[in-house]
Amino acid sequence: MSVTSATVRPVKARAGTLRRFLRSPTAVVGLVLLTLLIFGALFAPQIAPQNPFDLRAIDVMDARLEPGSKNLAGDLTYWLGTDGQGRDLLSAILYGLRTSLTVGVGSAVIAGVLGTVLGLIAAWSGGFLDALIMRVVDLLMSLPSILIALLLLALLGKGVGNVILTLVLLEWAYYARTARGQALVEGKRDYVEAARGLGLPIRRILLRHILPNCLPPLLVIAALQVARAITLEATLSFLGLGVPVTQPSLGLLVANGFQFMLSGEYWISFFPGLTLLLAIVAINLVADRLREVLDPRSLR
Amino acid sequence: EDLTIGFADPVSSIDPQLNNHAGDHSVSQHFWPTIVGQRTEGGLIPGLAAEWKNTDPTTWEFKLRDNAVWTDGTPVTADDVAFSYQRALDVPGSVASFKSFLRTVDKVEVKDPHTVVITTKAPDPILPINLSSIYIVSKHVGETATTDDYNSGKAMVTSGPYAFVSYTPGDRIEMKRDDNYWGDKQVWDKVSYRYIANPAARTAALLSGDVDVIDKVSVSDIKTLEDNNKVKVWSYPGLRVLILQPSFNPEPNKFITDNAGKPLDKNPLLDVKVRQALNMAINREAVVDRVMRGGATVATQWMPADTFGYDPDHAEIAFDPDGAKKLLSDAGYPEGFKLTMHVPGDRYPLAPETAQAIAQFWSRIGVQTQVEVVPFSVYSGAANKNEYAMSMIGWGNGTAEGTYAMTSILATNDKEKGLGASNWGRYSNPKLDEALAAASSEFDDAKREAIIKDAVKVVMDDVGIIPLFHYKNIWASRPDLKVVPYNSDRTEAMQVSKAE
Amino acid sequence: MTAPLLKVENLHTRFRSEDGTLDAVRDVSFSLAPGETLGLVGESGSGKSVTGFSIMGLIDPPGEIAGGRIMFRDRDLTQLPAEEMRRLRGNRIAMVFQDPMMTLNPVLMVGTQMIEAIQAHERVGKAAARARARDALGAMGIPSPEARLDAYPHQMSGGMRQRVAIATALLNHPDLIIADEPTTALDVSIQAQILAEVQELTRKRGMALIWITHDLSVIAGIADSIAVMYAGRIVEQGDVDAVLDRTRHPYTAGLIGSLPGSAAPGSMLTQIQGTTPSLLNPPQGCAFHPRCARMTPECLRQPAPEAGADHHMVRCFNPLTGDPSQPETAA
Amino acid sequence: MILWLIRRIAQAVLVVFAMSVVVFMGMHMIGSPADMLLAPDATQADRAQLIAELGLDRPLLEQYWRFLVSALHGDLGRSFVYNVPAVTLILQRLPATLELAFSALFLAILFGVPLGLYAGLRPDSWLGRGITTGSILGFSLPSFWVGLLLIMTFSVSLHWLPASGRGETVRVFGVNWSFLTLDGLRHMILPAINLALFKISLVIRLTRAGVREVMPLDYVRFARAKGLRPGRIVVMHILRNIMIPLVTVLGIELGSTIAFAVVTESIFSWPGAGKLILDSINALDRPVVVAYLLVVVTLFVLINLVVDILYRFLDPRVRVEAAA
Amino acid sequence: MTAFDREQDDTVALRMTGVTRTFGAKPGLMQKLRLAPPQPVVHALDGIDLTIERGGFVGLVGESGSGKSTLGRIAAGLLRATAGKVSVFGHDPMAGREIHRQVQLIFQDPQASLNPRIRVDRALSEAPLFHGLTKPSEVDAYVAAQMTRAGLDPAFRFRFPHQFSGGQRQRVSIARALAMQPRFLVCDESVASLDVSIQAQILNLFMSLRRELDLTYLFISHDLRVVQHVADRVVIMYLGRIVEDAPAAEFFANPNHPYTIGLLAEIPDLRQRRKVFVPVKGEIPSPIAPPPGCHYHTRCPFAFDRCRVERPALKLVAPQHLSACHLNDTLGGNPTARNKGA
Ligand SMILES: Nc1ncnc2c1ncn2[C@@H]1O[C@H](COP(=O)(O)OP(=O)(O)OP(=O)(O)O)[C@@H](O)[C@H]1O
Ligand SMILES: Nc1ncnc2c1ncn2[C@@H]1O[C@H](COP(=O)(O)OP(=O)(O)OP(=O)(O)O)[C@@H](O)[C@H]1O
Ligand SMILES: [Mg+2]
Ligand SMILES: [Mg+2]
Repeated sequence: MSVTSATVRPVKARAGTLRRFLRSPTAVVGLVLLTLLIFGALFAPQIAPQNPFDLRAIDVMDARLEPGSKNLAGDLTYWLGTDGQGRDLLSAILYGLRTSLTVGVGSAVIAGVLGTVLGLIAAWSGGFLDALIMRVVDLLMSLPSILIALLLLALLGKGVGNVILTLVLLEWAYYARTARGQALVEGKRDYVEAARGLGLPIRRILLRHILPNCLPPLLVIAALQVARAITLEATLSFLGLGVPVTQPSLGLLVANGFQFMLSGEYWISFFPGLTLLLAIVAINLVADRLREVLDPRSLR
Repeated sequence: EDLTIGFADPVSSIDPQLNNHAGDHSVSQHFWPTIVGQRTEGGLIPGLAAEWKNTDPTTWEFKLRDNAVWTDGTPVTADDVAFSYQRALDVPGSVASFKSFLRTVDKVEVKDPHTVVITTKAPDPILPINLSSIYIVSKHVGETATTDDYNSGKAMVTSGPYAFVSYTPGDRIEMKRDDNYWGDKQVWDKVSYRYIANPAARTAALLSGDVDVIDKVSVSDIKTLEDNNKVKVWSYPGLRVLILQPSFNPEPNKFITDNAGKPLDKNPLLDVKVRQALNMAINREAVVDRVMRGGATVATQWMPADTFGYDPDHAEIAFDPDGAKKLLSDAGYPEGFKLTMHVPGDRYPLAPETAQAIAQFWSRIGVQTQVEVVPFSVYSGAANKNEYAMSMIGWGNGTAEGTYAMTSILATNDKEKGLGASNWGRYSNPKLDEALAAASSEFDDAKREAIIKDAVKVVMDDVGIIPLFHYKNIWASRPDLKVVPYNSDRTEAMQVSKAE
Repeated sequence: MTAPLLKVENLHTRFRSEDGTLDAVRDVSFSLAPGETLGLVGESGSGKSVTGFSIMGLIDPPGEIAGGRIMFRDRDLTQLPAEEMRRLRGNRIAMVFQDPMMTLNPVLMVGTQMIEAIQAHERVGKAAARARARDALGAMGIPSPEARLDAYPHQMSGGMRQRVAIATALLNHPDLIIADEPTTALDVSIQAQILAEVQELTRKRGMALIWITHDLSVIAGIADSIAVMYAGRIVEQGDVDAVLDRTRHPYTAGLIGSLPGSAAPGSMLTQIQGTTPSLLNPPQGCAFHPRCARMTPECLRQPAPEAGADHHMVRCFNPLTGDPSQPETAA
Repeated sequence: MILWLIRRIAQAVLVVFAMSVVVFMGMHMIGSPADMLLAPDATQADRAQLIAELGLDRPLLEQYWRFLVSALHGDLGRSFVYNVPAVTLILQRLPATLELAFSALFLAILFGVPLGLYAGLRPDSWLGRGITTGSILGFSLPSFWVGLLLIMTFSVSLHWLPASGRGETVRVFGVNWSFLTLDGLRHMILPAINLALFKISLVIRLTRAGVREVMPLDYVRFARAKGLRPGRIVVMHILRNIMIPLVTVLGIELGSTIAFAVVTESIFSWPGAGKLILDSINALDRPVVVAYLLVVVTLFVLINLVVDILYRFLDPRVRVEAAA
Repeated sequence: MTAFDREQDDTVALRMTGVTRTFGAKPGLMQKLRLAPPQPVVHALDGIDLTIERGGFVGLVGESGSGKSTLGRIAAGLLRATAGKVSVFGHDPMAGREIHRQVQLIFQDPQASLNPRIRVDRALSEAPLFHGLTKPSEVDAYVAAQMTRAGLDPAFRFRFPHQFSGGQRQRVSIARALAMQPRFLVCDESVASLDVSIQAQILNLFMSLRRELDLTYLFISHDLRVVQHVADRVVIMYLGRIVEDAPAAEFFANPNHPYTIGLLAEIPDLRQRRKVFVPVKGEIPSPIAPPPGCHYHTRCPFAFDRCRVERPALKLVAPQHLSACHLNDTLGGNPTARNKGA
């Protein structure tokens, strides 16, 4: 029996996911940007000149200083200016990024896990449980999300945790629906039948064979939902709910600076807005490319 | 010529007796007469009643003018007045009723078509001031009209400077000059009264020429507008004061803890030294300048200067952080403590920002202060139950005299008598309660003012409240217009004239 | 011999991608007379379809025709403006694809799709076009053609859809039809039916036919000549009898040898070792040399086409003798 | 079809029911509207009286039961704040919101589909890339921020368009419409664009993805092989097939557009239902909130119905399955 | 040998008696209330009797939709028969892990039947580990052995399916099946998607494995040439029924059923040049509403009245040669004879 080794398809034609990812210049820009932003957020306490959440550190006398101004004592330069409270905007942005990313990633991860599990349960069980889960999903998806968020937050009160909870409650349905749909599609594929033919138990097929194939679209949704969650949080903050004013997220910084837009103190909302924009664009760029390289069709 | 006004306060209805809301008042002023008028400058002025007098401490007689007519041509009579005061008491669906203005009234009698006699339960020197807030509607239309009929325009048979044209809820009210109006003839042929809630949107609307006048100009925009020669800013001292109310609740409060976060077993705010320390730690000038950007004046008591009951002896509260620290340690808190201050996010302009600035000042003397901004819907319930350690209230001294605030926010909370309704911190000082009782029945203005001034001293020495600043009333307009304040912070077409 | 209808000269079609440039078709030349049937044979990925699409002018970026000429009558299709090419397409040259399930638009009625094919090239009224479409369906042996016009593709079986596709391609009586494995997915009985109909058209109307397949035995029956492609190049070309009976290229011989019908039942089939090379980095020289039993050092260079007797061309340094009496195979 | 309709309606009723329970509970837990509504100088007696008048002194279950009974009689209660039947209030404001939402949707299709088509057909041209990248921006910008920028640019600086409000309206069928007057249209442009921005991006991306998916399919190639004109290929073969996912998503999005109008309406002082509902939530005006959600959910069901019908129309495969 | 092995009927690999399988949605409420027409039912299999001896290599041929895959999946225990009895080595193929292991199915499309996210080593080791056919400590060697046996270089064990060519992928799926140490392989169009040259490699592999491992094959194909080459018995299906069943040599020498004869006539043959193709008349009927009587009568050139009403039984027409055609009962007899001259 011959062993066909000499003529395997060269690996180069199908380079690894990362290699393929890196081939798109815009995606690389997005990735670099995102890395920088995540780095900035993670190490905010180390990098930031000021702890903007510490009221003793900020001085209302320094309020609304232009970018590049020095503080009263002259020992600190506000590179991006200060906000209406005298907060160093650079620090506020770094910390705000932390909050925003926490909200975005936190809600996406929790909702993703919850939704995926429920979606798989629905696909796998069928019948009543399926119908029940899917009706709840329909219900959630047919509600005006932002209004529900407003109600929920009015009820729960402000706070990062509550915002995440609210977003999770609103978002899990998307994952559940996608996961279920995807699981049903994947479930019909030959490889699932092949796995059955190998006598593997259903649960194992579900978790080890079907689930991994459902993940790429879910990952892409998750990446987009991170962006969505960040914007939603910003909007909620703008509408007066969201995170506490003393620990502003990017969205809240923008919303707070909103009142200064007409007064010429553009930087108060411009820089946070720009960071927000960059973060979301970066996430979207990365997600877009992920969508391309994780597309199952590129594997099949 | 036409005028378009962009105003900030929501209007719940154009039924003038439904709700005692600021926006509703502003609108009603155009259409409906009051028996006595009130002006920011100069106190009471004749309204429907050209003159009035007390025949005895509990009896008032109002003489109505005879040239007042409704838009349908029928004259305005004493019957209308009596009907209106009755309707104001029991108009269905009212949630913020006008009742409190009539609290002391015992009965309203029609002596003749142009004379109304009002008897009060107890002597009430400020009855005319209260009556200046109640609008007179016509009896013959009003008897059968519902709120919906006013909103639809069916019952809008008016007798004010302007006559009704149309009302689009949530959007605008259109009106035209009423040429049969008995008072001063108005400049504007037509007035469009547009609701623009968002301050930035109001400014933008003015700048883009959508509207001619806006009210409640956002303080952050003042400077831009002042620098812009296409608009003019009209800023006047106002009657609304922003106050902190410390909680006098003796129970441990989860919002006051030691620095480790354990609730203190005794409320430090009960100690006057602590209150003084907190009061002195605030740099009010800085707040007014940096946060309010000149859109406010420093408050050292609940009434602004030059109002009835203002005590010039208390014109200053020293900013003295070191003194404050000392007082704190005298009181037994050398390391300070932790405090959470609550503030509604959607009620008083720049209240959250102000609270954060205060928190900075307090944190620097060792009282680590957290600010929690909550929606008013949540805030009002909790504040009312005295759940917060430090709450904030914006009080509009609409009557321009001192007892109004004393009744509601300083008097010992007493459900029976209806006192201290907004005394969220449950401050209680017998001396103040006595002063209030005395002032309420004192007809001699000079004596009454003296009583109130004494009360100011009592409260401020005791730091029963921590006043912060008085909001200014700010309008902005096209450069060729002139806006003068008229009746506190109300916004009316009557205030706007052409600049010479 | 009549003047060629189609003459492809040194066609070179390539695709650029993130992974590099892929020469799907290189140096392909052949010609086709009216009424002639050419069988284009080769393994998957050898460039058969790309050759067909190149003639149709359906190579999209990132693909491009990088060289060569495609003379149709006396016009070079590679130089034709887009609009003129469009007017030829579906009109003078038509093509049918492999997958019957996918060639028809699922949301449009069959009739609509046929009528538009007529109206794209001729000013015909709807009713007249419809009548023509109906007749074309009938000619393909589809029962109750009138009713079928109002059916959607998903309401038809695969065989029927493929016949609709062929009928559509034939609507404007093209001079040349390129059939890209149109029967691979179909059962033998339907395959025979389609072959019968196509055959009749070439006979009666003098339509030229390029039949693309990977199965030599299918075209043995209908082709006049055969071109065998390997890795983008034609390696052997000639009259059907010449190629099949006097096979010269080892690859062609391998293909013939691996057909189950050619060996005794139960015996091991002669097989070509290895797999088709990637066109992204094809083997140096003759692309077949890694799998070829007759490989010599020479094969690391590209062999030139060598025309033998009666235009029997082969591209090989060590061709078989072409003597049918001594079957030689690659294994 | 009838069964399907019945099921749909039953589901909707269930949704509304669940919704009303949640909102009832939620609003009750947030606080008492009395605290919100009362004048600051109101006494405890006033408060008690108001609470009794609003029926808030009763147990929650009883309140809900009363609501349910009168809701079944078509009465959803009166607004606490405006003292007007909640439904009337909403029906007064909703047309303005719907008008805005539909304009936004219209803009989304008007700009999104052609741009998406272009980006899908020419993915490698610089314009195509630009459109694709630009659409990310549309996703990323918080709408309140864009709204203000629009006002600053087009109203404040350029004086081209009004900054706020609804402008002149014309009353047709008892409803005020802006799009019938020039002034009304001028007022509508900025808010509609603001609201549409996200949708435009969405439509661009959907269209682009759809084109990219459909383009290499055999039936498009076959259409080209037939020699069809490019325009016909795009319209009949590409667009027709993309419409299916597009309609589905836009159907869902119309709902979220109505909801997100809250933000746009508050920036542009657009007198629609979004602003009303925001105020009502803040004021704990429960009848309005409940009625609004009810109306919106009903609207959703209607939209879904239309989408399903369109879907049947667009995709014969579904049509036949349903018939079978 | 386990106890299980000893118990079983060791001479018969597959036995199907009267196996029927229908597909169709369960009737919904509307159908129950008779408000809507009943859901169409597909008769994928209709009374199948089939026995495969141990060590046999049976080629199953039929047109698309004739029920070949359905039969294969029932044999492999992936699908339950609606009616009838199925046994594999004397057991119900749906009952239990052990029997599952012994029958393995190899699909048409190796690309689709391999999980794109699972590397070869896991694909080959997961199930054997689960079934205890190897130990975690020996799994490497086990995987290597399976790959070598299927003609793959064990060095490729860490690759994903998409990194292989089509032929190699099919080898992977064969190796995966072999790793289960099966005794019975069901190959469903296992070479149909492959190029002829690769197809030859895989067919050779099947044939050598059969010898090495003493395997039984049910080889499903629509290509008679392939079947002719590898199978020693041919079974022809038409619309859910078996119409002819004979040893390969006999089958190709003396085909009996008119359908079979038609099929054989259409087999493309390298030797036939410039052939004149004759269109077969008639459409393939739908399995939703198969014609009564003999399913083939709508296309059969010899159909007569009886064919339209009575289902022909599968009868012996020669030793080991079964055919279901009424012509065998008529005086004129076997249509093969008539056709021989043509
Ligand atoms: N649009 C495309 N983009 C990139 N490469 C392509 C494209 N179309 C074809 N190719 C490549 O060109 C080569 C030849 O492909 P072609 O479709 O002509 O093969 P084929 O001989 O028709 O094969 P099959 O028998 O599988 O249809 C293949 O390697 C294929 O990957
Ligand atoms: N899961 C299923 N649901 C409904 N119908 C089915 C199902 N599986 C198969 N069928 C139907 O059963 C009939 C037989 O199908 P089967 O797949 O066994 O045919 P086949 O002979 O394998 O055909 P092919 O050669 O196309 O693979 C077909 O009409 C098919 O449509
Ligand atoms: Mg091809
Ligand atoms: Mg099959």
